[in-house]
Amino acid sequence: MSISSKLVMWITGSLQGDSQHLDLLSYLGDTGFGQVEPGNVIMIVIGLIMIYLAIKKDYEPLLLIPIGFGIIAGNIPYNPALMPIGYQDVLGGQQSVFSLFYFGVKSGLFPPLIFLGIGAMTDFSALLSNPKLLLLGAAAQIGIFITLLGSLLLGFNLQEAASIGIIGGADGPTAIFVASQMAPTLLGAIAIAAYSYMGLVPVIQPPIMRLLTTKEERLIKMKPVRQVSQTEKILFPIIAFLITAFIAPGAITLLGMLFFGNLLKESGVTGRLAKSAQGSLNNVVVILLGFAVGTSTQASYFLTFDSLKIFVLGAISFSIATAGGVLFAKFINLFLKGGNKINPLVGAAGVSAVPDAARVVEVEGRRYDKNNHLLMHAMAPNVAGVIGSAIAAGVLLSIVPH
Amino acid sequence: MSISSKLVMWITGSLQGDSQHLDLLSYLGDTGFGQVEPGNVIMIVIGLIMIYLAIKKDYEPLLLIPIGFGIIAGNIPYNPALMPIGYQDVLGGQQSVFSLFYFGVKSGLFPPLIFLGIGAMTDFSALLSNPKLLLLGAAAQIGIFITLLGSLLLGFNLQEAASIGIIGGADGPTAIFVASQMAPTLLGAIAIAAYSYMGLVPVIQPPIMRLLTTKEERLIKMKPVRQVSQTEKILFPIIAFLITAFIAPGAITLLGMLFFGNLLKESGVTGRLAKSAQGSLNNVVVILLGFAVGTSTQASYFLTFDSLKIFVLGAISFSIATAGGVLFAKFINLFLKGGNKINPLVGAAGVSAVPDAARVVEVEGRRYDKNNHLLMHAMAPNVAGVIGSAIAAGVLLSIVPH
Amino acid sequence: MSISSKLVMWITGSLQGDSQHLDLLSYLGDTGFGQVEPGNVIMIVIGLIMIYLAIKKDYEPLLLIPIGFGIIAGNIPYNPALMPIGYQDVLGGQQSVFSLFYFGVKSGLFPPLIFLGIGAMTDFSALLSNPKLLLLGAAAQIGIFITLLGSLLLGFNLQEAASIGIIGGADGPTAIFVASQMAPTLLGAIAIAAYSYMGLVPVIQPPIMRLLTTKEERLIKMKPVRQVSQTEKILFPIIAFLITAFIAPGAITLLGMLFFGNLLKESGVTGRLAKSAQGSLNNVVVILLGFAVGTSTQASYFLTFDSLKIFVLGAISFSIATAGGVLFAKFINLFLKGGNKINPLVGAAGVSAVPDAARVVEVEGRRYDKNNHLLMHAMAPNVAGVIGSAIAAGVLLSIVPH
Amino acid sequence: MMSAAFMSIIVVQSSPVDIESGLGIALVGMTTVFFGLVILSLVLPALERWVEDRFGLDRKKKASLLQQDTDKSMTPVEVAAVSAAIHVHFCLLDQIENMKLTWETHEKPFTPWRLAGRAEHIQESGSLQNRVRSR
Amino acid sequence: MMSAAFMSIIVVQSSPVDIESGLGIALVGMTTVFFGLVILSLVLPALERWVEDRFGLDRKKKASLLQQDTDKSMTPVEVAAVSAAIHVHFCLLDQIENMKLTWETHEKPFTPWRLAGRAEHIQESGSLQNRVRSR
Amino acid sequence: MMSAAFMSIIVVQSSPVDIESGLGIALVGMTTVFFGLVILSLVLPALERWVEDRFGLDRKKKASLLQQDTDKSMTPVEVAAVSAAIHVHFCLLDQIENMKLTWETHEKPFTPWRLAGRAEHIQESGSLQNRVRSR
Ligand code: NA
Ligand code: NA
Ligand code: NA
Repeated sequence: MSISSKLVMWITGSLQGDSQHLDLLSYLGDTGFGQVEPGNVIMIVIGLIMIYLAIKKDYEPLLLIPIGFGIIAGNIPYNPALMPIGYQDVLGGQQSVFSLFYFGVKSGLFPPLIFLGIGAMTDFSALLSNPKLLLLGAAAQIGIFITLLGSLLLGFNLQEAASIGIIGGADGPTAIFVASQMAPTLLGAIAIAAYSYMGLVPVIQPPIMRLLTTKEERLIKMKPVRQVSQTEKILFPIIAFLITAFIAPGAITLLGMLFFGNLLKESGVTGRLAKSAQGSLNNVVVILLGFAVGTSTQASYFLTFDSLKIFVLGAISFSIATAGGVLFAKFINLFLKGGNKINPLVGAAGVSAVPDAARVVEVEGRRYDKNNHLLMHAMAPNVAGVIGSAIAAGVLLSIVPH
Repeated sequence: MSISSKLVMWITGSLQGDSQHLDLLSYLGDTGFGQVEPGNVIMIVIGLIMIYLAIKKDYEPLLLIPIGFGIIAGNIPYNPALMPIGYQDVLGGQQSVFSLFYFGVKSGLFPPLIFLGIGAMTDFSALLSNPKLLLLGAAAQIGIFITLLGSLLLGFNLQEAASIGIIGGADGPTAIFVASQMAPTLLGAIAIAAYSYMGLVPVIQPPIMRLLTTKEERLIKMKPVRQVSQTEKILFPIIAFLITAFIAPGAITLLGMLFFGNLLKESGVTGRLAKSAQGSLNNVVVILLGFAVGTSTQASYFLTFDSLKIFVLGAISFSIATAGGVLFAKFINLFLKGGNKINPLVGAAGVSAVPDAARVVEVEGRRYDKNNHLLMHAMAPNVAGVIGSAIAAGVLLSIVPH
Repeated sequence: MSISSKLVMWITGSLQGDSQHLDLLSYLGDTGFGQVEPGNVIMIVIGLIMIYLAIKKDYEPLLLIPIGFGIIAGNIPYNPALMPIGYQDVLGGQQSVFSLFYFGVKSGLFPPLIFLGIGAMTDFSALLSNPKLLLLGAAAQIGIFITLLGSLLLGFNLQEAASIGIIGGADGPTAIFVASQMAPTLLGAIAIAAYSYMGLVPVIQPPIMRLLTTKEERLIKMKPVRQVSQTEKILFPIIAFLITAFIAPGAITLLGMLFFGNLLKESGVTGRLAKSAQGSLNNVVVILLGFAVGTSTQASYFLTFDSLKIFVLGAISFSIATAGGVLFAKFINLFLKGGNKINPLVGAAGVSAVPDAARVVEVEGRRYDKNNHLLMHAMAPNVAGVIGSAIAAGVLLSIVPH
Repeated sequence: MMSAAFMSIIVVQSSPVDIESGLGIALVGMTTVFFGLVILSLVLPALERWVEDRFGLDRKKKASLLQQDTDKSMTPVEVAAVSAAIHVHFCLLDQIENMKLTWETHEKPFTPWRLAGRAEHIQESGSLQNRVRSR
Repeated sequence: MMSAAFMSIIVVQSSPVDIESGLGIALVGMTTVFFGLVILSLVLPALERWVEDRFGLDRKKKASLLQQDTDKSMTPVEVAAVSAAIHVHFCLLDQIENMKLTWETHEKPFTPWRLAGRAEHIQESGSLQNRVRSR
Repeated sequence: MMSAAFMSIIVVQSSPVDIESGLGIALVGMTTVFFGLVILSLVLPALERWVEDRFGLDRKKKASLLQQDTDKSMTPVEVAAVSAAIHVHFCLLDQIENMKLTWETHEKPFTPWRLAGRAEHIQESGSLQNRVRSR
């Protein structure tokens, strides 16, 4: 048979009628068009919606765009028998590139690196200036533990419940760190719930804040914050790390990197290290973390009833955390005199979600008095919330058997 | 025996006449001078030539300098029985530093990261402005497949032939990605051939372009490109990824990172991520990738007849690709009317080799008409060529059994 | 039993009197307060002192702050049975985040990356301008080998002695690289000794310099250095690498990266690569290296008599190295005529410790003659000292069986 | 399944079958590349029209606004201010991002001139930080 | 030991015990979080007082010095110089750090004006380097 | 082979042999270090002469050109322009590199003054991007 006549047969795909062989039609079966299932389409649409919200509504774009694109990339249908592509595929020991990215998530490596960057870009002045606002950041963590109980009631086991509870910490890296250690199969859903609700803070919080406060309370003006000396700023990360790490050794990794980053920033002699920690390193980790989390949401793992339950629990968690912060501020006010009273709106910032929650407080405050700037006060419980949920994560990692 | 008298014996190397022992002479045997072989010298000279071309002739310096220095470092002679140095040495399970660098190449990790950076620095406006020029980027990929057939005829097996063919894609990271998965032993030769010819584009392409075009064709002026809206730029990476990934799922990794990087750039809300993706991350990966590829060209692996064949096939591949682009432009012109005709020189840019091939087109165009600026038009097939060869890579990775 | 009555029992910890169970008291036993031992406190104080010296006295802050904070983080007491935190903990195959950081130290990966950055920020002009000053950088390495012998006498084995000797090279990354390959258990002590003494150079060197020189010698003015052409600067890293790597192949990794970085800087065509090599990459590696070395100093490993011996040997090593450089300068002067004589103070810069040792020379020189600027001359033996100790490291790695 | 495995062994070892497979691969490959880029080239004009329809007006407005900005002629003083401003935009971007987490920045109006005024002070104190010790 | 292992099995598998454990965990967790942050909120005011006592005076001095700097009014020329200086501080920082290892920088006095003068030259030679070839 | 393995065991375990080996190692090591740097110190002057012979003239030319640039005295306006230009060179380098892949940049002549003019516009639009949300 001549080669040219064989060529014709290839095209028609009739070279060996009954055996599997290479031709355009068999290749077509291996393309996305041949392998597609409804789940893929649903997930791709979810990814597109995230990207849309990030660009149009400006919801946490630095994470929703990587996660959104990762969801799309992770849900393009393909024939896994042919080559490793996805984050879990292993063909004869070959690792895919996406599985290498995902290693940074699975091993818990990325979240502490992000905390290093957050530390290097966070100014704890507001907190140093008014330490009693720290307590609001503690109160808001009630959301974590109530959600934990709720998750147990919905049938999740302890490790899973602990991981779901951390969504209420309103802190993406902390949630991913805990889930990667305790409930890896739920990681995708937990991460996406955490970041989605962090993006939706301006939607979720205001009604709760209004419901739980009177108009007089919302009008409370707080004393201007004092100027904080550089010496205090340098000593803070060291002292705070020692105290929190002794109390919750399970949080050494997260809090260690957070306060280490902050020391690099405040020491005054390691500016170039702080710049890279919060700049290039942070950016690269954010890109890889977001994309890897996105790719891990392959339809077969993600589109389950569990994911739905996680989303519901997450919403409840955020609401309880907000309420916890606001109500605790009102509780503290019982013990404070006139000029020292706390505007209870500030309590809502205790959930973390830096700096969105603090901005929501500012916006709400100015809705009732144009000259009442609460942002600087709200930053204190806001960063305290980050510390609080890291402590909570440390406790859970220590005492939940895994 | 006194220590001082022993000292003298050490120097003369006569402490224990017949057993292996430590002295200056035995150390001399372990130095580069004692271990050198002609292959080392040849490879070091090749490395020096590359560095010379990069600095003096400005041929792809960002890659030829790392590769060139890597070749020198990888070919310094040493006694591998003493300690792990080279990219493959394993002494009792110990990894060398160079083998850790090389892991990024072998695992296919570095090329997609470079694509991320390329995406974050590429402006697809030219392509959006005149989509029919995309076809020129498709036509130039004919070089890949003809070279694949040529390689088979020269005795390479299917996987090797596919990897060699990709040289004709004129795209370094794509060639390295395919070779790392399908023909790891040929990776050094393939990578160096790909980058050398990409550097030599201003030498290889012009004669072919002149041979295949008439003077009238070279004088064709093309309509100015239209202004592209930001919305189109944002939507492009998403739509283009969905289409190309469904058609060639094997290219999800490369195209995913390319279009992800571009979305980071164009979205307008992730500027800091795009900056790091195309800045520090890209630079670090380029340094490590180039150096690692260089070190992998140890004489015993590289100085073979196969390498010579790869270089010959690579040159042919580039020439066919160039011809393919130019001739297809002339073919399209048969269907276009006066003002819409394409200057066939632009077809040569379809090979990829961004942005050198496009510059060659500009230079050639102005040789015949000082006011005929083809650069902006040439950028379209140029970036289309990148997409085209990534699709080709995806198809080959899917259908060639490996 | 009702849940509320159980709640009360949990708090008092009396739910199941005789079995291990979860309550506040048992958690308290797992906190730092419950697990703390005197060693932890001592190490934390050492970490605090390092941070103090770095910030207040400006001693090598870029490394002492990461190391100091790493020491604190690595010595927070915790119950290792509960979860992996420390750099060596392995619970059922789980890696801790700190152990992943430490991998970069243990595998020898970080030091060459730092050398890449040093190369990309070092200007070898001073050395090119007056090559005979190279010999001072060689002479100062005598400290390495005398300390090696001293360590053997104090009972260390050959590998350990070689690693301790390298402290005298006054070059942090080189010391870490050698120790990670030959004496991993001593790495923490060696790294911290090396960096501490590098920080203390302004304290250690001046008395030795004064002791070994006459007032006339200290007043010697040296000829102004000549202008070095760019071509020499480009050729230098290539030629120097070929010569030193052939002589000491064991140093290929360190010297390869050093001169590769320098070529990136001087070539004039790879500016963006050099910028990232000495910028973000260097900063990130410095952060992780310092922190990882710090965490590896867990009290049980670090607070030993061996560490004390290492610190004593390190101090001796630095002193001998300084003396070696100064005395060799005086020796060379025997062969030089009037105007060409070397100011023997310059010899002290041969120890490495770039650029502190060179600054000490400048300060000492101006103490006796306000117009005698030795800094530019001292930079030559200073960078030669880096090359010299890397060669010494290469030789030791080759000939000491490990 | 077995016959596929059998065939793939043949493919790797015998040359005539290799070339035959090669032809098939080349054909499928080239077709796919063309198909992918042809579809793309057909979709993009549709995208353009869709964007034009939805966002057409906005774009023109923006373009004219941009025009006004660039047409201004400036005094040397303005240029000096603006050159400080460009600097602040590009170089201080990282710093500004930093500050966003604090409350200080949001209190002060943005004043490039005072910023310039603080330069000398920064210059002096900053010089203490210009060291290289990153070993 | 055995009973602990035994209990942890129960904890994972049976729901009533899970919830009981959950209550304990929640209680221990919330207490710890509060305890940690309460201690911190008590320590910080002490820190403030200690710093005030030791460094109080210095701070005031610095503040007044800063004041003087910012109050200066400047001519356009000064502003131009200063804007070059800010640039040098922030943008050239990397370069300056670079130079610290060489002898050249230490010889010359720091002269922003001459630096500005060299800009055009740098501009020209630099343009050769503006390429992207990082593949 | 066996004797070598045998010896290495002795070397590690018995102290006198260790010190003996140590002396050998120290000697070989110190000799190598010196040898390496001596050769380098002999090669470098040769390198200098070779470069002088081949490129000597060019260098002088360049030096005198550089001189001319730095000697210019400038008006404040020129300085302002130049300070914008330095900024453009160093700070916009990344952006310029970016643009190289597009066709727009190559069309426009390089105009630092207009660039300065666009600063205010950039300033405004840019402020939307100054956020930190990188969690
Ligand atoms: Na929180
Ligand atoms: Na191509
Ligand atoms: Na040294």
